[in-house]
Amino acid sequence: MIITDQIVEKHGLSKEEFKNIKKLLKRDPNLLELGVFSAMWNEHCSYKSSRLHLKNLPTKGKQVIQGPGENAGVIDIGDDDAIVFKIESHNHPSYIEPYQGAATGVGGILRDVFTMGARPIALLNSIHFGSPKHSKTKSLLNGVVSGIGGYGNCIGIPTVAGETKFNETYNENILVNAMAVGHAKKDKIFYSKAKGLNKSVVYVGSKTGRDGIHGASMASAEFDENSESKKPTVQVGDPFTEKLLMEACLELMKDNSIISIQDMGAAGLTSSSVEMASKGGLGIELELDKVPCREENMSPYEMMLSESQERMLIILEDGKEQNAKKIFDKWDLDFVVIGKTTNTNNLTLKYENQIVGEIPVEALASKAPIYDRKWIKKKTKKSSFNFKKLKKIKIEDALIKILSSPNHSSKNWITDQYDQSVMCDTVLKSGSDAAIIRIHNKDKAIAVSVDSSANYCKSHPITGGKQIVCENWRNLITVGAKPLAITNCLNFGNPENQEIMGEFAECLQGIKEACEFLNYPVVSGNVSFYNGTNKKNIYPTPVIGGVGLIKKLSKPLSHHFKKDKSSLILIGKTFGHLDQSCFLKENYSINEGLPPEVNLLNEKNNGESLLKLINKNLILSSHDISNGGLITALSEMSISSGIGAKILKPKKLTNLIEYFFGEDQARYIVEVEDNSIGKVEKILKENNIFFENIGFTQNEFLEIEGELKISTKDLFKINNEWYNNY
Amino acid sequence: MKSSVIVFPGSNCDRDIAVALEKMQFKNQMVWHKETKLPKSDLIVVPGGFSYGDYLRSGAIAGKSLIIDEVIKAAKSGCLILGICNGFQILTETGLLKGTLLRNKNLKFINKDVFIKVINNETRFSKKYKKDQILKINIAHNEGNFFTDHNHLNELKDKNLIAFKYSDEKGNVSENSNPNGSLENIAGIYNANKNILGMMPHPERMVDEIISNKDGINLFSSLLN
Amino acid sequence: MKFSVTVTLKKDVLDPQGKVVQNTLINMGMSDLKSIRQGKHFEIDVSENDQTVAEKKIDEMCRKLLVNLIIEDYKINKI
Amino acid sequence: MKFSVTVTLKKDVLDPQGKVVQNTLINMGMSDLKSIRQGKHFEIDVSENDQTVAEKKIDEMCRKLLVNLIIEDYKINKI
Ligand SMILES: Nc1ncnc2c1ncn2[C@@H]1O[C@H](COP(=O)(O)OP(=O)(O)O)[C@@H](O)[C@H]1O
Ligand SMILES: [Mg+2]
Repeated sequence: MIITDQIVEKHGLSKEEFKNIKKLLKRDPNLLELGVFSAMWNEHCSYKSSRLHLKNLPTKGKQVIQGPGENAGVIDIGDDDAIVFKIESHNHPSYIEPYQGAATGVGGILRDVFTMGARPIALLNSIHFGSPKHSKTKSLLNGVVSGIGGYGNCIGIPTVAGETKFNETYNENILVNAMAVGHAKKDKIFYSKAKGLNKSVVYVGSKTGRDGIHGASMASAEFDENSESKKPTVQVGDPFTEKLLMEACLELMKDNSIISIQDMGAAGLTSSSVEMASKGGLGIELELDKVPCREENMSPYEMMLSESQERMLIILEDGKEQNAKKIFDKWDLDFVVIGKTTNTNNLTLKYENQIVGEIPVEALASKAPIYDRKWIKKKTKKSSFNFKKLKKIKIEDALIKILSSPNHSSKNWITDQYDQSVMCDTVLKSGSDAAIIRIHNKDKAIAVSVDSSANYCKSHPITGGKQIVCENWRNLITVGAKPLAITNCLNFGNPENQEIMGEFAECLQGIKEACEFLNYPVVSGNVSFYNGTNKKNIYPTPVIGGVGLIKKLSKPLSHHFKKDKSSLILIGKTFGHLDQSCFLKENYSINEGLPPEVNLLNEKNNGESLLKLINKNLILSSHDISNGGLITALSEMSISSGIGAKILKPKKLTNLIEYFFGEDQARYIVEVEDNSIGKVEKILKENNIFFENIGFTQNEFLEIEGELKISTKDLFKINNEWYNNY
Repeated sequence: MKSSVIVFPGSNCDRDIAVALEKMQFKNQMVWHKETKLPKSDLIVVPGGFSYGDYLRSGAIAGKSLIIDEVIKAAKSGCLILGICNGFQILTETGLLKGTLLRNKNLKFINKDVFIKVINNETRFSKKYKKDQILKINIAHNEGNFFTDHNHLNELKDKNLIAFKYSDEKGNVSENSNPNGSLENIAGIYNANKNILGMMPHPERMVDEIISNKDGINLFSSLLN
Repeated sequence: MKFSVTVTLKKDVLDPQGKVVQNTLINMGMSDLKSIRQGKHFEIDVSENDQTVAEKKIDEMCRKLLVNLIIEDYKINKI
Repeated sequence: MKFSVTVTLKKDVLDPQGKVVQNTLINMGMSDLKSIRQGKHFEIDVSENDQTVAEKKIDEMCRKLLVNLIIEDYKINKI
């Protein structure tokens, strides 16, 4: 078969790239080889547009056992325990088929975590939909939520936290990011690097079918009118088989049989075998006749590019095959030795006793293209409206508008569809700033949260990048955890567009600065470009997933008010920043100006000081202040507990709207028992923290002196209606 | 007291129940579904969680596994059997309990803490509870909508075989406190001999103060003596 | 030899799924819809050439596994 | 007018349910079983007397709600 320009283009490769392939091979590739190149060289696998920027992220720290580059990141949480975690996008498949797209997204990220020897203990997700008014939004929301639940519930791992947002920018391109967190023994982590010659390469898990062929290239192309025709590439998830695969792998990992293990994710057999070989500096030879196939007459091309789910590749120590096979037999899973490691440094593909493809591993891996894409700095714009001239609005009306909006309504409709309690270690479920998961059989726990702020990132990418890291950090602090490390999922538009690439570069700059300052390294992540349709790109939406440690677990700290008549302290300074606020967006549809400034020094100082107070058991409840400002945060504390609060008017003469709805950063509300107030104030002063005593809790009513009085029951109702009526 | 927990491919609350049993001082053993012999046990638990992915009908395929014949034999000889959630579904599929569990009324998976009311507190499973005691307990299922025919329903009532009903916090049993559409809010039932209990709520999730509450403990302590 | 098996809920068994589907369709404007019931469908291929024998085997599969006879009815068709 | 609708997974799409059912039946001793795939079945009654019009309506229900066209095929039959 002659490889025409058209075939090359269909594989998503540029003319330049094809030339390069011929140079590396010193000949023309055949179709199979071209397919393999296209799978490895697309954006999704090669990170060709992002790699140069990702290199700048801080990835080291005392707490880091394994940074980016493996299936997932690994951090140290003391004793012999390690936490393994990563986040990944499944945006395009979820738009085409929301249930299966979201479900297989969860399945994929779980494999990344248990491949490394960790038992998954928590799932999180960040899901972004178009405007609720858009015709597709409702069914996408339904499908995605039931897909996430369908997979996680069935496999039996609690889905404990996430975020759900609506914004027109996702009308034609939703985001579905899934994060998995696992627990492993520090000295029992498994890596993908191959070692040793003539070792058995073993295929385990489900059979290979024709599903998802070219899924990875799809994830690297923009949507257009023809996307519908790409539909058959959608995969169907099988959480039951994944559960078996997980148990079988964890069982095999108990002894020393495994040299290296790698899940078959995007680009299936191709990327898993190439990755293992390339990391080990070895060659790998596969006999494709042996690949367990679901359909008849599958070609080598289809086998190499299939993205069938629930499969793994393992390299075994000599003589361990029989014992390993027994384990997989027990779990009714395929187990076939399909190849071996070689010293040729080639990926050698055999079929019917002939070599049907042979490619130097390095041509697929380290020699894959890297682009220093052009980018331009964001031209930021100050807001043009005059706040004083806006139509006056009552605090109560504005608050109701916010609390009843899709973005701020309670997510119970969603989280009730997820099993949050299975495994019996969920200490704090979703609904708070972060979820808390106990380490099984121990009295310590981790806290987890995912966060993003697309509006902030759009208007000022550097500040936005910093802000999401800080917000995520705060969310862990408020539940009493020491933040340790993050994973990130970078959802952006078309990187060939200089403005988009600029958003990417600058958001990363912000993330980097914040992570460095807070000693909050990045240990894993994922990049998803080409989110958009026909030149209409989504807002830059980096998503941060953070993990923190609670060394000694007692009753969990949450943002639920605990009792009436305790004092409320506002930590951090309030300036009343309203640009880009949800007050303006929900009440005036104004989406202008710059996000609130992020002062890393204050973030760190305020957060660490609060953590001190929490560790001294001086805090009854705490909540960070983010979207919607002080009054929204107070409402959330009331709604979740049924306890109200009486807030005094600020002493200095300030505009009340700015004071109560401003989104200034580095702020928290804490509830303090009356007899602890002296101690708390002393510690805050010692640490040079700005704070205000803003009032106290009371029964039933949330109240601002002379301005607002609303019962917690009403607040609850307002906050819980939207999803049920949608 | 000796207990056995049956493990099917895809069971996922097997560890949870084992932890609860051990915490309550049961001598527990896990039994793989391909076994053909049961260890000597006073209590057999069929745990919750998606055996065989809940494919076909929840519980249907597990109901055909090798070990089930042994469970049936043990049940007939009076051994105590507890089926939780998927375990309840499996017990109905094997015929050890009558009735069946349909899709939830709202067609969605439901995970929540709900209130249930102890209807019969005079069995080996419930004697440590008070009659009409209200428990707050977690449910997590897709098919928990209990359904049965008239005759069986009458039998359940006449012979006092209803174990628990969904209620509100104050004990009112009504449509409003029915999370999944179950017939007469039924959350758990006994067989005629009262040595088999099937229930949708998860008592094993309610034995640890830090995680939830301790409303499930009395079920296990009832069994102990 | 190939057969199709249709499994439906018995008349007096409540069909929550069918009911929700029906309401949804009516809300979508399909006002002519009188009723809809949902069931399962299997396509089964057996290596048996005698139709009577084959049908017997399918029937056994239905009774032993595919159908919950307490709440479901079934029909077998050669295809 | 009554119709039946049969919804099946497209040929190359994985059928996890069918797979498990197939293994179970074989383990139960039904060794003649070559393959089994699972689908959905609907019985729909519409108050419309013109068959062509009625079928069109059913078709619309299928495409709008009952069938996931990305992974499923469907067939409509008058009954
Ligand atoms: N898709 C989801 N899955 C699970 N939990 C969710 C989801 N969406 C929102 N939540 C939960 O709802 C709560 C509120 O979310 P959010 O407003 O984003 O919190 P925050 O502002 O503190 O980050 C959190 O506890 C979050 O975990
Ligand atoms: Mg928060």
